[in-house]
Amino acid sequence: MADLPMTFPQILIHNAKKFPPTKAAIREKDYGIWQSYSWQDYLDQVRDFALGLAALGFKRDDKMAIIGDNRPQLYWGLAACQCLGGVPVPLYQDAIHKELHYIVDHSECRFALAEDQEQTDKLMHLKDEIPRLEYIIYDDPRGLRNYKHDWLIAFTDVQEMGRKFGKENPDYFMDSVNSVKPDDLSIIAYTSGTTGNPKGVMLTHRKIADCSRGFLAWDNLGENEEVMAYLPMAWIGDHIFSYGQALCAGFTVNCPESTATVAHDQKEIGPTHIFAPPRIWENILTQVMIKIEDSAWIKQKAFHYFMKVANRVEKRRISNQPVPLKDRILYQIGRFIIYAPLVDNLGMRKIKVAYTAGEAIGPEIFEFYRSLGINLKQLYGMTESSAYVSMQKDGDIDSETVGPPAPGVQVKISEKGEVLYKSPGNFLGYYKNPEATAETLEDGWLHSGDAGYMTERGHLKIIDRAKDVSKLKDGTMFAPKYIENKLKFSPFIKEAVAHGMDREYVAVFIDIDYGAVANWAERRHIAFTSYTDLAQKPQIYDLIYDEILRVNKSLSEDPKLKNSQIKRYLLLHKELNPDDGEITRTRKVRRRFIAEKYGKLIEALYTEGQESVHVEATFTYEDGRTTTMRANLRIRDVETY
Amino acid sequence: MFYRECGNFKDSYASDMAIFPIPLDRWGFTVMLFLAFVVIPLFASEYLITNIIIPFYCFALSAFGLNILAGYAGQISIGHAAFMAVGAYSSFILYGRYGIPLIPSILGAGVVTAAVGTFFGLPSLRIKGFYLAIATLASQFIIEWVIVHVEWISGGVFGTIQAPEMYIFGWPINTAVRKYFLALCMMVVFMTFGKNLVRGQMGRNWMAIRDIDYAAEIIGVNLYRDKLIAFAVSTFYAGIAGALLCFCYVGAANIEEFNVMTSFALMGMIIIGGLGTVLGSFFGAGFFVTLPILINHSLAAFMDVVPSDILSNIEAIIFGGLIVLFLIVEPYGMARLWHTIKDKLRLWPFPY
Amino acid sequence: MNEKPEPLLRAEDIHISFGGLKALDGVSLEIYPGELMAIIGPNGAGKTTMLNILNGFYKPDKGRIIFEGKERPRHMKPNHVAAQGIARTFQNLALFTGMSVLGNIMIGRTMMMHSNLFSQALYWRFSQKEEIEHREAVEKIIDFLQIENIRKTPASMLPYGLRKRVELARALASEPKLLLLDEPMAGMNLEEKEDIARFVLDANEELGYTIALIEHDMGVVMDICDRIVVLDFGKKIAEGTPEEIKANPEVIRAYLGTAGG
Amino acid sequence: MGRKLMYTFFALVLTLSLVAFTGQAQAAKEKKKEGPTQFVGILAYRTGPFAAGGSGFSSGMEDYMELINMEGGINGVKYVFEECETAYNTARGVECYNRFKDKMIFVHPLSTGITYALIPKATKDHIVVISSGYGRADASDGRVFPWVFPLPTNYWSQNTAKIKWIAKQEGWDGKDMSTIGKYLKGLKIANLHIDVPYGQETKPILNAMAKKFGFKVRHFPVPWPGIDQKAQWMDIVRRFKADWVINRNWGVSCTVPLKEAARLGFPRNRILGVWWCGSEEDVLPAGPAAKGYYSTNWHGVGRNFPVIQRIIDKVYGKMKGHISFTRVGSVYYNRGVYAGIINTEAIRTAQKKFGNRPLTGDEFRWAMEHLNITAERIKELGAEGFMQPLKFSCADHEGGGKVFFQQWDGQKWVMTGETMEPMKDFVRKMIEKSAEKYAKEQGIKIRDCSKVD
Amino acid sequence: MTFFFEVLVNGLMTGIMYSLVGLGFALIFKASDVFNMAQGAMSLFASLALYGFLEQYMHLPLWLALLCTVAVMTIWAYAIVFVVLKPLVNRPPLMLFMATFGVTYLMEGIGQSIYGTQAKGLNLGIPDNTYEVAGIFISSFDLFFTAVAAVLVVGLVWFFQKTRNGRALRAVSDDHEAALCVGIPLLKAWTITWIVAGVVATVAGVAWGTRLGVQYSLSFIALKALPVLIIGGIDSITGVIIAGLIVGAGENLGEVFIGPYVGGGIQTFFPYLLALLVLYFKPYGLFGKEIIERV
Repeated sequence: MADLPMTFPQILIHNAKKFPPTKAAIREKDYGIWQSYSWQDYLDQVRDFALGLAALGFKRDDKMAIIGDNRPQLYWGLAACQCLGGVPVPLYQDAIHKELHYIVDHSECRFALAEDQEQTDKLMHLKDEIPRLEYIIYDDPRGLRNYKHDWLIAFTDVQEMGRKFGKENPDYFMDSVNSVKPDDLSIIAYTSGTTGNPKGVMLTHRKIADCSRGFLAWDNLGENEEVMAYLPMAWIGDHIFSYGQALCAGFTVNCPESTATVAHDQKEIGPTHIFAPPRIWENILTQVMIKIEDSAWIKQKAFHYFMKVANRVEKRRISNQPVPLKDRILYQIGRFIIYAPLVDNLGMRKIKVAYTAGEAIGPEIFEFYRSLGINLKQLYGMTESSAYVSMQKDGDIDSETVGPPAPGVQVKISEKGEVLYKSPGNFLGYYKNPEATAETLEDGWLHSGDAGYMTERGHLKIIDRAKDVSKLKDGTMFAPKYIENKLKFSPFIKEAVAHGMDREYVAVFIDIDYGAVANWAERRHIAFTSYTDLAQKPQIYDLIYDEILRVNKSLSEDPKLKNSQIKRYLLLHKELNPDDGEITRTRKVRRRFIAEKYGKLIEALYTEGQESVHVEATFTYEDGRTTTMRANLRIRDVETY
Repeated sequence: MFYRECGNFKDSYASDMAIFPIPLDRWGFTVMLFLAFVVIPLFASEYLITNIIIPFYCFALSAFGLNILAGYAGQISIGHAAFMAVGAYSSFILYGRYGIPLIPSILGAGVVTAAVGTFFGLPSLRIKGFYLAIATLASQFIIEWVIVHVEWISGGVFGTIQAPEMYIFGWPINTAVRKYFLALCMMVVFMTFGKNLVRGQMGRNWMAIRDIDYAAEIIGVNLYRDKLIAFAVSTFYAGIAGALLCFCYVGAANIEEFNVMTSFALMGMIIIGGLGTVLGSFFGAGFFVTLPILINHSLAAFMDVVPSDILSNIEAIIFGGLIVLFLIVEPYGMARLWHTIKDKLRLWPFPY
Repeated sequence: MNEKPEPLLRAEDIHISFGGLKALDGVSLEIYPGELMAIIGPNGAGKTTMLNILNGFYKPDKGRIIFEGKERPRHMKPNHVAAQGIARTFQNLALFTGMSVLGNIMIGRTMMMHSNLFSQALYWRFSQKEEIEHREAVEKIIDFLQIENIRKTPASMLPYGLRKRVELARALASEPKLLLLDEPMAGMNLEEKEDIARFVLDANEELGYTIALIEHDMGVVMDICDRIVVLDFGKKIAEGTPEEIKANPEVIRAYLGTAGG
Repeated sequence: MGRKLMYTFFALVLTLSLVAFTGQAQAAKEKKKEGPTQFVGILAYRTGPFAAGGSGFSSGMEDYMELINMEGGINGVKYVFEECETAYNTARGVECYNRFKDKMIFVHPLSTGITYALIPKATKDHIVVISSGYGRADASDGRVFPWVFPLPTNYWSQNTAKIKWIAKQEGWDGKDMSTIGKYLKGLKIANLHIDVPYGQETKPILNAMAKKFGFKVRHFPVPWPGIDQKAQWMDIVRRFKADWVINRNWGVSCTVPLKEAARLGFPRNRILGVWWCGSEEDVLPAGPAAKGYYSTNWHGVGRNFPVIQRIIDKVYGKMKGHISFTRVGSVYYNRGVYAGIINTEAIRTAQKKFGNRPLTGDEFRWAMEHLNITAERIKELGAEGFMQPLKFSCADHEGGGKVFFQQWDGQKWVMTGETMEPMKDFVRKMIEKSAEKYAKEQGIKIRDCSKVD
Repeated sequence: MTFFFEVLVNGLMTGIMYSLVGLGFALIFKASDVFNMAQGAMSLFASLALYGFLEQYMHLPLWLALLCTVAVMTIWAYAIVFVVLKPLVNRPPLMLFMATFGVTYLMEGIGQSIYGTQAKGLNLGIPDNTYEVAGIFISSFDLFFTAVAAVLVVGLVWFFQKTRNGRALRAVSDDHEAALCVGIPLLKAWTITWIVAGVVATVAGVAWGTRLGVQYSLSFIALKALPVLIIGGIDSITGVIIAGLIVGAGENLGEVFIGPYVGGGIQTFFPYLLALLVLYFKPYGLFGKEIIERV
């Protein structure tokens, strides 16, 4: 590894030399086709933009906020920023004003790169409030013609300036690239966390590169991979995957046309490598289930039958048991009739390796994909560790664990049961937040905040957030995440929040999957007007009831969890929304916040005999407007086994 | 179900606009070509080649010609068989009487037919729909009459010209397989040309005229020119097909071959096959050329049981019944049915 | 108002009647380069008839049309008018339902495509190159109107609102000097109206097209247009900026007196 | 969707069963082989506008073959025959021919169009084309058309016989050709013909004769299918004021003239039909209007012939007939029987030379050229009065049969008993000229008949 | 000159016979937008059935045979509407046209299977005498059918104007959707139309059948009616009658006075030339409903 370039600017230059112009570095679906750029194009674009930035006065260690959907230009901007020794600060594109304000202000950004008018507008609001923000650069000029400001510049104009600047200062670019050192900051990734303000995780070139290479080596990934870049650039997963790994391996990153067309674009590209949080996998599964329910009777039968076969086979394969001949034959038939076409339709036919990361995934969901023949594996990591802690190895899969520690990672479990680790990707600290850094990083050991243990196979098993794992009043272990994930296997349940800490029994909030349930309701001619209305239909309660019953049954089979069966539930009147702070941008439930906000509901769940509860809710629209609605939520009891 | 489209992406407009953008279709097409160029000549019986496949190719070509006119440009013509006759006679005259080489003769026949067709297309500039359709019958009857009455064309009172021996560069086209290759090559070449036309600007203009003619004109489509071009191209195909049919199959140009019933059958081919599709021309031709023969073959088994008179009528009943049945199953033609099945397979196991 | 440049199109004293009914009675109007003007009026005021005359679909009984300083010959066919650079959309949708959206928009470029029949049949080289060139141009329009995801959908399967948008795309594809829009927002919900209004405005301001539109929705017209011509019973009753029109008593009377819109 | 699915399923089943039947049919055909057999492929048309003719002819021929088989075959060789429906369509006819061509040695194309199409093919495939009473007139020239036999007389010959017959009706003695012109001179003959090549075929011979004998002929084309002939008839009767009308039509257009003539008061006994306009089907629909109408023929009508009686006894006695019994003895039926006799006699002739076994096309052709059906033989066959003696040669493929004349008495066809010898020399010259022209066009080497055995 | 008038008068009377066939087309087209290719086959089948009832299988009196024939045609009408057309409701007219093409095969096949292929004489005892009026010969047969056609037209007009069913049919033909809105069942309307068309076909079949004999060629009379249709306007009953007269007179005059100069036999296409001439000035026929394009 020593002779390999360790800073991303150098890796980029290296790639541009190494790979022929016919090999695509990055593609973007635009104007109906996949516009491809070679590594040389990549470098040229980056250089022009970097020089343009330099012309605008971008200095070493300057920060640049980057916000928008995955566009090549944004990746180029990120790289250009690094080339000048600056630090990119990617932001969640759906972040609301308050969050953006905090991060941009906190990270002291002088520059910002926005994708389009929407993002530019957000940044322009900030500019009034944060004078430090000097320039806003936008990629897509549509709708921006009336904005006439010196500090608002088009991406291509910056590049034009860069070309001019480059002519005048021919050595400037290489000089600044060479001045970037592996241990310089390469990115500040803000994690929203489930509590408090976002914290800026400082990572260096070396860390990102090491971890990226570690991943590549683990799965033997090479330059011929195709990946889809559609996850938020602010998420460390995307950064490692679409930027770190892509540059280190030289494989191709594909940017979809728009968020609406991801599934279609993915099918076209046929990625060989996927990295996605569980919610993506859940969503896809939900879509599959909806479509199957809409399909002809005979197809439904076939699907369910063969999925059962596949599940059986996969269970045996995971546990390394021989598969009976009959099942093997059935599996092959199923592969022809169902699995292969299904996988192809999902755009996953060419997948070599797929990861679910960022959250625990429900074992049923996990097994669903694996049983289709997709090599889905679990990965455990955090922004603070450059996502690099542990992951499953081919042939050594366990649906309940996240695999053995990755090479170069040490893991230990604290007395309190918290997972601590030392990873080459461990961060330098939180930006401008030494207290938090000190809390998390102790002697090089990173406190993950997750409760877990090592299994006999040497796999790390994560139970839940350490602070969330608790006991019911009767002393039964209560791991809300575990129950919620089980619930989320249902296509009708989008989110669930389980309660039970120090209570007599477990009760849950259910956030229904509006699309799936609406579809289900329409097929049964159930009229409804809105999410709230739909959620309170008795038929929907029945529908969810069955799903909970299923979970209860499965829980009852585990003696340790038998008592944590769900006793009561209610369907929420609104979807849990990161804009309202109920979940994070990566869709982690912010338990404490919910407990505060919906305390009344929780109390109702634990008040015997109470069958409904009145709520008043404030909705926040995209543009920040709010409106209040009132509703009576039903509460239902569930049988337990 | 069989389609594997994952990873089939287009990074240039050229590949996006290819005739077969889906890999499996490309494969299927290659297999069909292999069948047509290798398997059939090697393994099919002479009977099959001469009686079913050659006429099938010729009628497919002719049906495609009519499809250009009726299916793409929306100008229904039910006098199309007459144009095949023009092609047949003119190719025989060019080749047999004037000694022009075979291929140029056939092409020349196409050009002659196109000229005649354009002339008969003139009413389309004013008349539309069924009125035009019926008016095109005029071309059928006038051409028939001219061929029968002008001895220079029909070669005397017999009204029939025998096919001369065929040579291409001195190489005799005298066996079934050689004739087959002549028909096949012409068919493939012109089908390709035709497909290119209908997917290009001309095809779009035609479809625009078919869908809403005034809007097309307002957008800048030259209605008159493009309608006449449709007639010219369409009848060009009819001419080529007529020439091939007579050269490679019937062996004589005979006006009775191309009577109004053949015209109706051609119309039937494109409707049953699928209007405005290339594939439909093949399906339709297959339906109308092979099905009666197939039924006839099948019924031969009952000759001892059922009186022959009734048997022959049963053939008509089955054929008519199948037409109705196919229309009920898929009014937009077999090509649409094929596409529906294909789409289902592409999305399998999903419904959409 | 005083320093108006030479009008792009001038219609002078247009008369037309259908079976004794005077649809237009001596209407004159000008369209200036780069402007976004609207023709409004109650139902049956002769707005669509005016448009039909402007793009050559109807021949006026009397009157002249001068486009780019040249008088239009009386019997000019609509396709020749289109070739001069006048494109339009239709009140009652006139999409080619047998084609995909892409095909529909490509049709808009028919006048710019010159490869002959033979090279089209061969496709290879020249014709393919031409197709690709125009496809690129069309893709820009598709991007502009944000209809990427329906590119290959058959036009017959589109909902109403999108059809209107595709029609606009088709008209834009011909890169007209003058774009006539016949009630581009008719029958749409508020959101769709806003979308279309934005596109029309963008086409005018960003792409620089000269646009004349007919619209029922006074609100939208007042918001986006530079200049308004009001027709009533085949006569021009007012002309001016939105503010002037709003204050014009004739207009108020016409609107209150009839449709009340 | 459900309904559609059902229909699709139904269509599939139907198509599949069709395919399955095809297989069965093939299998069934294989089974029939017992003893030496002679295969006969029949191009029939039992549907379409001319179904009456086609069904009668094919059935007559099949019944005769059935009779031969019942009587032990031709020296032990039995007929095996199969039918193929052409619907009077040339392309389908060619298909039928190709279906049978590997097995059969002769073919009755039964349509002028199909005959034209088959001549070059059959020549190449060595299959004899017997176009009895139709097809190319100039094919009588065996030097140019070795494989075609338009027996017993072609259209041109037939027309010369017609003119002779007309002359006879006008008072000519029917023997002395030198005086015939006197009776024909100034006569107005209308040639009412269907306007397709078949109908046009006799225009040259009529023109030639008109020139030679001094009568006036005008051709009145009737457009296909000829259901409306008012205009022609008003022209014939009112303007042209014809003395005689030759009815050279086909199918429904044979019938209409009788009605029109009746309407305009034109005597039916001055209309003389071609033999394809001389069947019961042509006159019955005209009802009483047809009474008195003459037509030509080349064989007897009715059942009063031993050969027909034998068929009735043996074939219909065993319920093996191929057509409804009422039609036995009708014109088209007898025409089929006639064809059957010719086929059988030719096979017998060949067997004498080549042995009692199934024949090849070449052998059959040799037999045709050496076929000599004498009056004695006709008597042996039980066909006295049914047919005329025929003798073929290398050059003469016509056989030289005389033309019969028959008249419709309102109920049935009555043989007038007159027979007319065609003007052989006159026709022969034209035939040779036409055939030689054809040979030149097609690059056919003309056979030298003096060198053929 | 007498000759001219004779040709003209006879032509006009032929024209009436064409109108008879054309009427069936027009009726069906008007009510269901179907261009019924099977009209000729319907006439054939009707005449075959009539012959069957009269002579071949039964020996019914004429009135009863006619009644039975109409009953048979009614069965056909039901079969066609419910088996063929119902699944094809709201399909493009071309598909329906093709379906009737299939029906043609069915009818011909079934008809000839039952009644045989040979031509049959149909004698209804209609006198076929010729009368001379001012030097013009007129057949009583033609006169009879001229009268029948006239009665039929009057009957149809009465049916459409005065009866409830007839008015419903007119509503359907004017606007399918509107008719559905006011509660006129489309299928019922279609069935009635097809029955009426069957009756018209029967009359045409009898008229032509007695002239030509009952045989396959009867189905060709449909071809003769086509130019009549487009001259008159496909959906106009008046148009069909008048156009029939024009075509009848035109083709006969053409054949007699122009034919000899060009070689004759121009009857087949002469009406089409007439049609083209008419359509040049009136693209929707003389009385056809013009389709106005709204932009």
